[in-house]
Amino acid sequence: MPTSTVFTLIKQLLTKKATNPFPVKYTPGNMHAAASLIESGKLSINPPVDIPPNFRGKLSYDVESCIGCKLCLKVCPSEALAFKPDEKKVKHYVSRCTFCGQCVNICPKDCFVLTDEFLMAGLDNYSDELVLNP
Amino acid sequence: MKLTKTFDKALWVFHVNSGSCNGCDIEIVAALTPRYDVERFGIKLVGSPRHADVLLFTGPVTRKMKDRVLRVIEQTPDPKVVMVVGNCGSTTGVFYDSYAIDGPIDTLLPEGTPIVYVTGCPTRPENLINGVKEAWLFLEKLRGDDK
Amino acid sequence: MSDKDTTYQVPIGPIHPALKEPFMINFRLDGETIVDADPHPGMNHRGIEFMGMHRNPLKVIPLAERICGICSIVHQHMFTTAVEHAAGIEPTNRARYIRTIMAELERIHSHVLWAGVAAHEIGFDTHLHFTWKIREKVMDLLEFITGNRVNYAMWTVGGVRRDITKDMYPKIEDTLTYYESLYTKLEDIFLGDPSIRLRTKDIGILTKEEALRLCGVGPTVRASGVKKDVRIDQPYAAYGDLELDYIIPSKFGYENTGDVFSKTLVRLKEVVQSIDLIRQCVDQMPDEDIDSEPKKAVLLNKLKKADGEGIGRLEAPRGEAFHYVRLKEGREELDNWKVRASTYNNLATYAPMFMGEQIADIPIIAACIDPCIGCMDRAVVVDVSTGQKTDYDHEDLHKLSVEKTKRMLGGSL
Amino acid sequence: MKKSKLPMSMDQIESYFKDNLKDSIRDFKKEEIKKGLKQRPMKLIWFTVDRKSFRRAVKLLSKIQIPHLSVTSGSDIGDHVELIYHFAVNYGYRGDEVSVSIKVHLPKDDLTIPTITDMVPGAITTEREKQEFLGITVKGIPDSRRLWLDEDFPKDRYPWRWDETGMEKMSRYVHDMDEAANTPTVKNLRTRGDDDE
Amino acid sequence: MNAQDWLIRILFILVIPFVGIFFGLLYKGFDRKITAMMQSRIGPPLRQPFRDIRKLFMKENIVPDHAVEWIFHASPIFALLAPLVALVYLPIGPFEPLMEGFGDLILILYLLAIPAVAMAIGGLASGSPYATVGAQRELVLMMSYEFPLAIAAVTIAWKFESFSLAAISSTSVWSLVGPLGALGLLLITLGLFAVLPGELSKAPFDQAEAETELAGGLFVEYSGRNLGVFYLSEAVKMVVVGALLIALLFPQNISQWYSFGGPHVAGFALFNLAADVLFFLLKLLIIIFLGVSVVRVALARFQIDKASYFYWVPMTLLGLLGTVLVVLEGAI
Repeated sequence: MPTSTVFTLIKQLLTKKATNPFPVKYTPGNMHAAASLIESGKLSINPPVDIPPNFRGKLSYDVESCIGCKLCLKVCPSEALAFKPDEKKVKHYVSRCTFCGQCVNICPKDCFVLTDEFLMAGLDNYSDELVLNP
Repeated sequence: MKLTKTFDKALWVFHVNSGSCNGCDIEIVAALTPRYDVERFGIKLVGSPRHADVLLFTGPVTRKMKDRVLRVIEQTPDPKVVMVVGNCGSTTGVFYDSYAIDGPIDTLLPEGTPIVYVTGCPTRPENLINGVKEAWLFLEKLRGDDK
Repeated sequence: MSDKDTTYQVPIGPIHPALKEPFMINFRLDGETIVDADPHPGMNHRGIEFMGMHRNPLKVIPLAERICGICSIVHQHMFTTAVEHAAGIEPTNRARYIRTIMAELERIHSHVLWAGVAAHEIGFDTHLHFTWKIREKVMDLLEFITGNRVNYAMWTVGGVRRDITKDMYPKIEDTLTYYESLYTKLEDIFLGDPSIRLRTKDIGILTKEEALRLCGVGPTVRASGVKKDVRIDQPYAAYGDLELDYIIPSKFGYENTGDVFSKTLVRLKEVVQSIDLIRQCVDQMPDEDIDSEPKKAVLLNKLKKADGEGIGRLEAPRGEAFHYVRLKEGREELDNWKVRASTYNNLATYAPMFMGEQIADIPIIAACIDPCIGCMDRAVVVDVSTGQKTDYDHEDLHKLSVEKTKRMLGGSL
Repeated sequence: MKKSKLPMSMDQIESYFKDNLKDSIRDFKKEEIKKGLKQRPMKLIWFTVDRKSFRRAVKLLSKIQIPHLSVTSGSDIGDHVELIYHFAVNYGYRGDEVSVSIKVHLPKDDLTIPTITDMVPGAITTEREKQEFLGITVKGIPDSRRLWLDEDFPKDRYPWRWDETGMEKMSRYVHDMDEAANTPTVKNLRTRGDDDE
Repeated sequence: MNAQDWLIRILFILVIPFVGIFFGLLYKGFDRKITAMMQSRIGPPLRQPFRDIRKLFMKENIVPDHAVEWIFHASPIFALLAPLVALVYLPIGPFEPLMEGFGDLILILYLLAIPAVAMAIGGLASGSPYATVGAQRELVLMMSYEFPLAIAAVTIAWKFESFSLAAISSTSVWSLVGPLGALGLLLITLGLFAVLPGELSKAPFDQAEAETELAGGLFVEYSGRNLGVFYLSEAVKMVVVGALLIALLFPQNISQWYSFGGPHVAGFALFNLAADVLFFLLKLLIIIFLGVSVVRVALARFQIDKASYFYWVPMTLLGLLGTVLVVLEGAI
């Protein structure tokens, strides 16, 4: 039997684990109960692994400053942006986005900003949070 | 389909890559490894759809895979939950206009199958865990435990 | 179960735990011994080249990145190089250096990942956990530089989109020393562990002659002693300025046998080489702009007017990757785009490697070329206009359920 | 046929081919792209060869060194299909590798090309691919089964062709219900289980 | 034996399956947790196997169309029943075996072979090519590890001149041998520990259900309740094999070394009994830790021919050498 492996394993058995216990260490008995506890501040969740500065998360869109130049549509690789002709603004589907940030670079008015938000999961891929400027 | 409390605490996962780019797939494997370790929630990757409770789909469905995907869905015993990881599985994402793609996975599922969408391209492993949390919340709602 | 000739067929894939990607190999077995292997690719075809021919180059960059999520740098790098070649745009030298650093960081992540997957294939999950645990460090660095763990969105035609500034150097150096400190352990595990040696030595042998004739690429053929490495042979990006040498087993006192063991050796040694290359790049990095054309609207116009063809060749972690791009004047979209990933060439090397081995060796041999099916299968097409029936209603589903088991016998899961 | 010792320079390769192939070789182009601070060049050679001399060209190339075939790319340009065989020779020598891209033009009414798998066994994958994607018949190919495409795929459709045998329509997935209603090939993503064509 | 004794015995026989299942699952949880910890992970909670079982029992039970249905359903039951019956013949800590006879060691060896055979038959009955290959492997492996196991058992039985486990576990075998014999016994112990992962189908001898090779192998077509029963059978087998090892090699009770009060004081007798039971559980835990968990994480899966070779040649030779040493010492 490979002895060095066994030694490493025994060492790992006793030392601190590499796991980041996000959001909780084990499955809570009832998630709803846990969620309400978290909301009332009685239970704290372990934070996820730190995200770096300039993280490419969910896009935020500033409707006011958009001038409707359609440049972002030219570089969006997945048609996550749709033009609304009557408004002269764009609509953004987060569930279609590739988070490449090319629209951020090309926008002359800096309407788009990549935020830090990445915890997006749910039962509806067209929920209100996932469609910007619907 | 009867759901008990233990169901959400012992989710066995079968992973189907139906034409994804591997990005989400490696993040799924990363979620199993020490940094994220989803086994602490009782989640286990299994080798056969017969053993699975959760079907984890990544990628849009390519034409050649459609038949197999349907077969996997139907081989999985009830009750089951479907998790769609990544944007291309939920809305075809960047592969929106190829005719090699048979659409996102949710169009193939039988009516009433619970689906959890995990948004991201690819998603971080934490978001996957977040997706599992959403699944728990949903399952609790299904059996009326959401007080 | 057995025919008269005592052989029987077992299809592996397309959905199989040994293969994280859809791919199918039909095996003809005699007992536990493989007598024939017939790969059936194409499950992962998404028609990417076709999609690319209907989009403008800037839209194609994120698409090229999503050919494969493990080698996401490879395809965007080669695509942009090919477009630059075709349109006559020069990237700045600083961009070349940053591209090189990124490519080498990805090589580290890819090889460490491969080592873990290989350990998993031979049933050694402990080392899967160990390698993936140490892989997180370079993932953190990549995320720190680019803002995402997997898809980096760093490349653009004419340069890169994010800079590696001086204040990032300590973090890079920190990561490199981390890998250096752990390297002996990694080597000890994968080259020294007797139970791993038992599973990798003399398994899946590819001779030098076969490797050359079948046009294999990357670590797969370097393990057989073939000196083929695009980084050295035909330098791209900043590799012309750097000191590097072919990694073949005989350089380290091993035989160039071309079995799984030497492939592991080559990959591990390349991690050390990458660390060295990144250090060289950081030392020599010129002070320049990172992008020769920061105004993307202008760039799009320029690309529309461009006319010509270009190629990009690159040594991906898995071997040579190749892109051919043709631009036509007045056409915004690409006129032609051909992607060739490493696995495409290495597919042919499966046949000699599988012959005469056991079922138990299928996963490790399948994994030893580091297959990247997403890369290989980029193009598929199925006609919609003929209106073939591909939808299943409930009746069909029921019929499927009746037939499925019959198919299970002859077909696969 | 005489050839110099490895590695051969670009000029040597040029004269080697021009001496041996004479008139059947056209549009010879040499390129050197200088990269990096040290301006190390990347060497490329492009030339077009007649179909009947194509096998001879590959044979000549394999006399230099076992050629590395990167891939064959092909495109439909009007009345003919252009195939480009991207070879590489001089590998194993630092900075000396030359990409030799041999172009062959095939007229649309006779889309055949002889196989080179006897000289370069690794070409089988790419030859099979060209058969199904461009509708070319490779004469003498040892395995002519389809590789990438489904068996159900119509036999007379070739995705990389721009003419009538190419692909006309493709389904596109959008979120907007109105757009989906107006265009037949466009599919809406928002109605589940409604996947009619 | 009077009627009251029989009543108590029947009561115990009814209770012992549940005890066996409970501890089987507990040790399985322990094994998973400790494995995860050795891999630098947190791992599942100890009660995870209980949750898995409850979940599996509520899942849909799919029978493949081409399966032989009654065999498909019967084989998990047999796989579970055999180790449960074996448990009745095994001494548990301070308790004598509930049933005994002259050849119960032989009986147990056969009972331990039944789950493997049942699994193989179930795999063959399910008709999937993966399960077929898995079944072949299981049978090959079974034939391989039975030999070193039998050698060890026979040697120890020879020393006691009895195949009765009650007799064997009444005295420690180590006290019957001198230094040479102790060396022989040590070799036999090593052989038995090597058999442990094979008997329990754990890595590196999990070829029959190798996930990456055969996608679950034998169990590929099993789902729901049937899979759950196999899961239980595996867990109980762990306890049975562990208890057999204890009975053969380490039957000492902790109360032999110290005892509070005398056997006449009822309270202390109860305390000693509890201490013995706990000591037995601890011994089991150590055996599982050394024989299953550590081996599982420190070795790669062998190819089937190499696994077979491992048992047939080095382990058999080791066992025979041990036997020779033990016999030789007896002869001198």
